[in-house]
Amino acid sequence: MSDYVLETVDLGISFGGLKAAQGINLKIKKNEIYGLIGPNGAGKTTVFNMLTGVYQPTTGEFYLSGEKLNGASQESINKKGIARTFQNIRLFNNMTVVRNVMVGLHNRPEYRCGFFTSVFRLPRHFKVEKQMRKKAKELLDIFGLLDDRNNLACNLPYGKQRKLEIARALATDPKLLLLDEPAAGMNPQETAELVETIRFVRDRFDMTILLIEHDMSLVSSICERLTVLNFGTVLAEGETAEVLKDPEVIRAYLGDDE
Amino acid sequence: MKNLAKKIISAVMAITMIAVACVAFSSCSDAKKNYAANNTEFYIGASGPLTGGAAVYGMAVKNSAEMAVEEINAAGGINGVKIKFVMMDDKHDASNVSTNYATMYEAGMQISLGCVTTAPCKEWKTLSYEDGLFFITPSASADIVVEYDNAFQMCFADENQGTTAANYVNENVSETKIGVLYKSDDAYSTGIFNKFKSTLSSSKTLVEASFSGETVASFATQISQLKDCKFIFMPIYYGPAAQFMDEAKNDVAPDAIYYGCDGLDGIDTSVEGFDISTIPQEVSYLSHFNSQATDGAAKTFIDKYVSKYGKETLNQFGASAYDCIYAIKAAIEAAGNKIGVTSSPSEIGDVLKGIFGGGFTFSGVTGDSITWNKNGFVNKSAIKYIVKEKNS
Amino acid sequence: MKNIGLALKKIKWKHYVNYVIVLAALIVLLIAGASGGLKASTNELVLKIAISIVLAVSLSIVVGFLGELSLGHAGFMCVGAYIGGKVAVVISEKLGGGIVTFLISLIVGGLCAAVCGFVIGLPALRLRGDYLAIVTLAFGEIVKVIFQQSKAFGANLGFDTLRYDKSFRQNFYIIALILVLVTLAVTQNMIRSKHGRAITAIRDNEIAARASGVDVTKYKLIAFVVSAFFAGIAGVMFACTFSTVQAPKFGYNYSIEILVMVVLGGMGNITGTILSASLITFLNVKLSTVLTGDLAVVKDLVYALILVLIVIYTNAPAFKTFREKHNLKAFTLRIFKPKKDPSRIRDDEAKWSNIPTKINMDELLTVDLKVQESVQSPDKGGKNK
Amino acid sequence: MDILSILINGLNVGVIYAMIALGYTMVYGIAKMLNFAHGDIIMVGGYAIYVFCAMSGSLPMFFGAILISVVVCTLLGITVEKVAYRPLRGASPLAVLITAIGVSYLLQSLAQIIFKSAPKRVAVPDLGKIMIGELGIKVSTLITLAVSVAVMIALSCFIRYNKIGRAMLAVSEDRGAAELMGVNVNKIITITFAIGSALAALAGLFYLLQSPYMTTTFGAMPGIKAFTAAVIGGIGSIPGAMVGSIVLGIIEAVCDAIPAVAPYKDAVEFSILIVILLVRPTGLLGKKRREKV
Repeated sequence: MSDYVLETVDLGISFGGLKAAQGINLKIKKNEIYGLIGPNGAGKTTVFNMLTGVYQPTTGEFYLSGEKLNGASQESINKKGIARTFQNIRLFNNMTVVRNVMVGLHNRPEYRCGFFTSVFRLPRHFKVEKQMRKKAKELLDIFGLLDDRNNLACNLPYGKQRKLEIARALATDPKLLLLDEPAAGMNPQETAELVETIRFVRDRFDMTILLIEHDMSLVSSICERLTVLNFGTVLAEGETAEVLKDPEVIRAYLGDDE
Repeated sequence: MKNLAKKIISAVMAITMIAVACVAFSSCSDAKKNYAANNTEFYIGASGPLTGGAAVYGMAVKNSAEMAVEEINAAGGINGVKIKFVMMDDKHDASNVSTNYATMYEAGMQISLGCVTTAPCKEWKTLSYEDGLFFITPSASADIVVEYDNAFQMCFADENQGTTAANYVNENVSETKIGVLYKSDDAYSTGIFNKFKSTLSSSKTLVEASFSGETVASFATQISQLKDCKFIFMPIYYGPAAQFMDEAKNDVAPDAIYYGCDGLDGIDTSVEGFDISTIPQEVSYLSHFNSQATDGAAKTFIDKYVSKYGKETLNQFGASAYDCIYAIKAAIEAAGNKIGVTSSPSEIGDVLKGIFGGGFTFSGVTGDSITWNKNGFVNKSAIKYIVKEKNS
Repeated sequence: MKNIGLALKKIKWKHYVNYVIVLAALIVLLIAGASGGLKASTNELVLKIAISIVLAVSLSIVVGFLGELSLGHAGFMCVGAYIGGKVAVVISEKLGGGIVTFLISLIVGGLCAAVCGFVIGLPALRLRGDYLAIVTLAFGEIVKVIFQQSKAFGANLGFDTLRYDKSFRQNFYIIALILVLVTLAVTQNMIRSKHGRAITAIRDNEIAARASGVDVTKYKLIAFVVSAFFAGIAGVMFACTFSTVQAPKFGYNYSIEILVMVVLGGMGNITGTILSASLITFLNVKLSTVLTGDLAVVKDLVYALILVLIVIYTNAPAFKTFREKHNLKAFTLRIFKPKKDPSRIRDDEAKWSNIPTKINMDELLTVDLKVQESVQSPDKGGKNK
Repeated sequence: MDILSILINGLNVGVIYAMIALGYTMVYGIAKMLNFAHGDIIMVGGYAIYVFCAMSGSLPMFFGAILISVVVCTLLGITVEKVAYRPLRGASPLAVLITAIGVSYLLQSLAQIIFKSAPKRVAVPDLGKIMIGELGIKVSTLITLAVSVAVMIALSCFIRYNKIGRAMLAVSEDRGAAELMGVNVNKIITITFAIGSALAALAGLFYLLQSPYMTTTFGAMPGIKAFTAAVIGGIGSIPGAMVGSIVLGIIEAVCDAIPAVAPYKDAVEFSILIVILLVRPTGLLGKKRREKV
C-alpha cells in the first residue's frame, strides 16, 4: 500500500450523533497535486483536522506512506511528515518572518540542540543557530520574502502571509503538504502567482500536495485528481476533468435548477 | 571581527568579576559609625502598622508616644534635652522593618520602641541586637521578641498570659466545658491559645473554634460551635471579639462569661458604634490597663488621650507606649551623666539594659512599681477587669 | 586598535544592554562601597531591587513569553524562602555562615520551587487563560497557608533565618547583583534560542505551533519550571536579606505586585521589566521612608495614583502619537543617532512590547465549532466561489 | 453542630459571593477585564450605609441608606469605568488589570483617610430570628437568600429578554460584530459596570446584615473569593457564577465547622477549586469553547 503517500481507509468522524465526515477514502500518489473540494461545510477542513491530529477520527485509519498515523498527536504527525496551512492564516504574529520559518525548522534532526546547550551557549548552539538562520533565509528567498525577513509577520501583506505560511510548513520537511484554501481572498494575479508557487514547490521539493480550494480555475489548472465532498461524504472522485463534468458535482455546487 | 567583539565583552565581564571578588573580600572594614554624633535631641524611633488591617494598633501607639513626648518636651525634656520621636509604617509586614530601621538608625536613632506588632518585631529584634540598640516594645508580646538582652517588653508576654489565664480557669471556674475562640493566622492569638491549651487542667474539656483572615463575614459557624459553653476564652483582639459577641448575644447563654487577654482591651471604647451594654453576658479580661478606669494615672491618661485623639484608638497599646516613653525618660534620668544626647545607640543601650535589667522600678499608666527581669519580661500586676457585668 | 573599534561597532549592543545596565550599577556600588562602605539603607534598597528584578524577569518568562497569566508567583518565592532559608540554618552548623552555605541553600531552594513549577505547569497543559490564572493564584494561597500552619517553620511567627557572617552580609549586594546577571543570562539565552522561539510561538498561536511540530507540553513545562526556579532563587535571596521569613508576605497581593512590574515593563520586554521593577521597588521604599507618622496614610494613595497614571500614559491608545515622539528610545536615538544601515538590523529584533496574554482568551471570541448548522445548510455564510 | 445549619450558613455566604461574582463575571464577559477593584466597591457601599445609618438607626432611615449606597456604588462604578478603564479601551487587557489594582489601592487608602483605621459597627436594625423546629434561622439570612435569588432571576430575565441585555450578550460573544450591528459598546460596558456595582452594594448590605462590622479591608477577601467562585462556575456565565459561589460558600462553611480543618480553610477551598478545574477545565457551567481550526 505504500506506493501511496497518503491513504485513508473509510476515515470518518462524528461529533455527538452527527457525522461530520464519513467513508473518506483518499489515495494520493507521490508528487501529486490532489484537490479536495466541496461546498461550504462539506467537511473538507474536518478531514484536514483529522489528518493533522486536531481531531481524532472515530472510524477508519489513515496511513502516511504505509505508516498508520491516527491516534498520534499533532506534533508527532507533523514530525512524521504532514504539514499544513490554515484557512484563516495562523502565523506567529509577534515574531519576525525569519523566526516564523525557524520555528518550522525547529524539529529537524540536523538542528537538534539541547536546552542547556542553548542556555549555556555551548559552541553547538551557535553552529545550529547559524545553520538554521541560513536555511530559513534560503526558504524565504525561494518565496521572495528575503527582504521582509526582519518584519513582524503581522505586518506582511496578505499574499505574502500565505506564502510565509507555506514556507513555514515546508520548513518542517514534510512528505505531504496540506493547503487549506490557499487562494482564499486573493486577487487573480496573486492566484496565478500562487499556482506557480505551488507547482514550483511540488517540483523543487518533490512534494505531494493535498489542497482544499473553492477557486475552480485554480483547482482545474493544477489539480491532477480531485475528491468532491458533500455533507461529509464523498460525492465523486477521479481525474479533475471528469469530476468537474459530473452532474452530481455541478448540482452540489449550483443546486438543482427546477 | 565578531569573535573579537565577543572577546571584548567577555573580557569586560571577567575584569568586573575579578574586581568584584577583590572588593568583596578586601572591604570588610566596618568601624560602626555613630550617626547620633551630632544629635541635638534624643532620637526615639519606632515601627508599626500605620496603614492596612492592623493600623489601629499602630495609630494608638503613635498617638500616645507623641503625646508623651510633647508633654516631656513641654516640661523641659530629659535633663534639659528634648526628645524627637519618629514612627514609620511597616504595614505589619516584617520585610518593611529593615528599611525603616536602617533609615532611622542612619538618621541618628538612639533608643527605640521596637515594633508595635509581634511578627515585624522579630526583624527588629535581630537588627537592633547587632547594633546594641535598646528597645522596649509597648505591645509586641511574643516571648521570642525579647530573646536578646537589649530588648524589653512593656506588655505581658503571650505565654505568660496563656498560663495565667489557664491557671485562673483551673482555680476559679467551675464549668468543665471551656470554649476557646482564637485567630488561627495570628501569632498573638495562637501563642496564647497553645499555652492555654497545654496548661489547662485535664478535668476541663476544651471546645475549639477558630477563624482567620482580616475580615470575617459571619461568625455563625463559630457561634454554633461555642453556644453551649458557659465560659468562653477569647485570646483575640477587640475588633473581632466585639463582632462575635454582638452576633452571638442571643445564642450564647446570657449567664456565660467571655474572658480575654489584653487584646480585648478597648472593646468598650474603640469599636465605634458598638455598645457593650447590649451584650447580656459578662465580658472580662486580664490586662494591665483599663480603658474605663475612673481614677489614678490611667484616668488622667485616658482624659488627655480622648480629648486629643478621640476614644476611637484608645486601648492598652497606646497606654503601654505612653509608659514606654516615660520609662525611658526615667531610666535616662537615673543614668545621669552616663548618657549624653550624642552618645551612640550601643553606649546608651548598654547603660539602659543595665538599668532596666537591674531592679529599676517604674510606675505609670499600666501599673505601679513595674519591674523587669534580665530576660526583658515585664513584671507587673495583671488585673482582671470586668468590662461588663452579666445582666442579672 | 582600529579593528577593536570596528569590533565594538559589530557588537549587538541590544543583546547586552541589560547586562550593561546591571554591571554599571554594580560598578557604581563597588566604587561607593570601596570608599567607606555602603550605608545599610542603601544596601537594603539594592537588595530589595535585586530581588524584585529576579522575580519580575522570572515571571516575564511565563507571562511575557509563554503568554499565560500567573497570579501565584509569590508562592514559588515562598517555597524558595522557606526551604532555602531552613536548609541554610541547618547546614550552617557544619559549613558556617559563608558563601558555601548560601550557594547550597540557593540551589536547594531553587530546585524545590522548580518542582512546584512543574506541578503547576501540569494543569497549564489543560487550562487556558483565567482558569490557569486562578489555579496559580490558588497555588500561591495554598502554599502560604500550609507554611503558615506548619509548626516546623514556626507557624504564624515564621522562622528566624540564618544570620550570615557580617562580611558576607555586607557584600551580599554583590552576590545579589551577580544573581541578577545570572537570571538575565539564562532567561535571555533561553529566549534567544530555538527553545525560546518555540515558547513564543506557543504564545503567538498555539495551534500553529502544534502544527509546526512544537512540543507544546514540553515547552510549557520548561517555561513554568525555569520561571519557578528563579522565583525560588529570589526567595532564598529574600531569606538571606531579612532575618525572619513569614508566610503572609507571600499572598496574592505580592504576586500581583510582581505582575505589575512585568506589565509596566512591557510584556516580554526584559529591559523594561528590569527598569519597572527597580522603579516600583524604589518608589515603595522611598514613599514609606519619607512619609512617616500621620503622613503614612497618604503613601498608598500616592502609589496608586502614580500606578494608574503610568499605565494610562503608557498604554492608552489616545497618547500613542505623543508617546512615539517623546519616549526613551526616541530620546536616545536623538542623542546617538546611529546610521540607518538595514544590513545591521538583527533577526532577533522583534518588537516584543504589548503582547496580549491569553487572558483575553481568543477562545471566548471565536465561536463554537457549529458543525450541526453548517452541515444542514451547506451554503450558509462564508465566502463562496 | 448539625448539617442543616452548616448548609444554611454555606448558602448564606454563597449567595453573597454570588452577588459579587455576578459583577465580576459580567464585567469580565463584556469588558474582557478582571476588575480587581470590584471588592472595594463593596467596601464603599458598606461605608455609605454606615454614614447614613450613623444619622439614625431607624428602619426607614436604613432603607434609605440601602438605596443611597446602591446609588453611590453605581455612580462610583460608572466613574471608575469612565476615568480609569475607558482610556485603555483597546490596550492590552493586562494593562487594564493593573489600573484596576491601582483603583483598588486608591479606594482603600481613601477610605482609611476618611474613616480612619478603627473598626466600625454599622447601626443595622437587628431583625432577630425565627425558629423552624429545632434550628433558628436569622431573618436577615432569609432576606439575603430571598433577595439574592430574586435579583439573580431578574438579572437572567433582563439578559435574556431585554434589548440591552441581549446587546450585552452580543458584546460578550463578539464585540467587533456587535459594534457592526450598531450596538453602542461603550454604553453597554458602562451599563454593565453600573449593574455590577449595584450588585456589589447589595453584597455589602448583606454582609452588614450578617454582622454589622466594617474595616477598610472589608471587601478585599470577599472580592478574591468571589472571583474564584466565578471561575469555578465558568467565568462569563451568569448561572455559573451563582452555582460556583454557592459551592464555594458551602465548602467554606463545612471547613469552618471542623476545628481541625478550620485553620487550613483557604488551602482546602483552593485545592478543591483546582481539582474542579482539572476535571472541568472551563468551570462547572462554562461553555466548552473550541477554537475553530
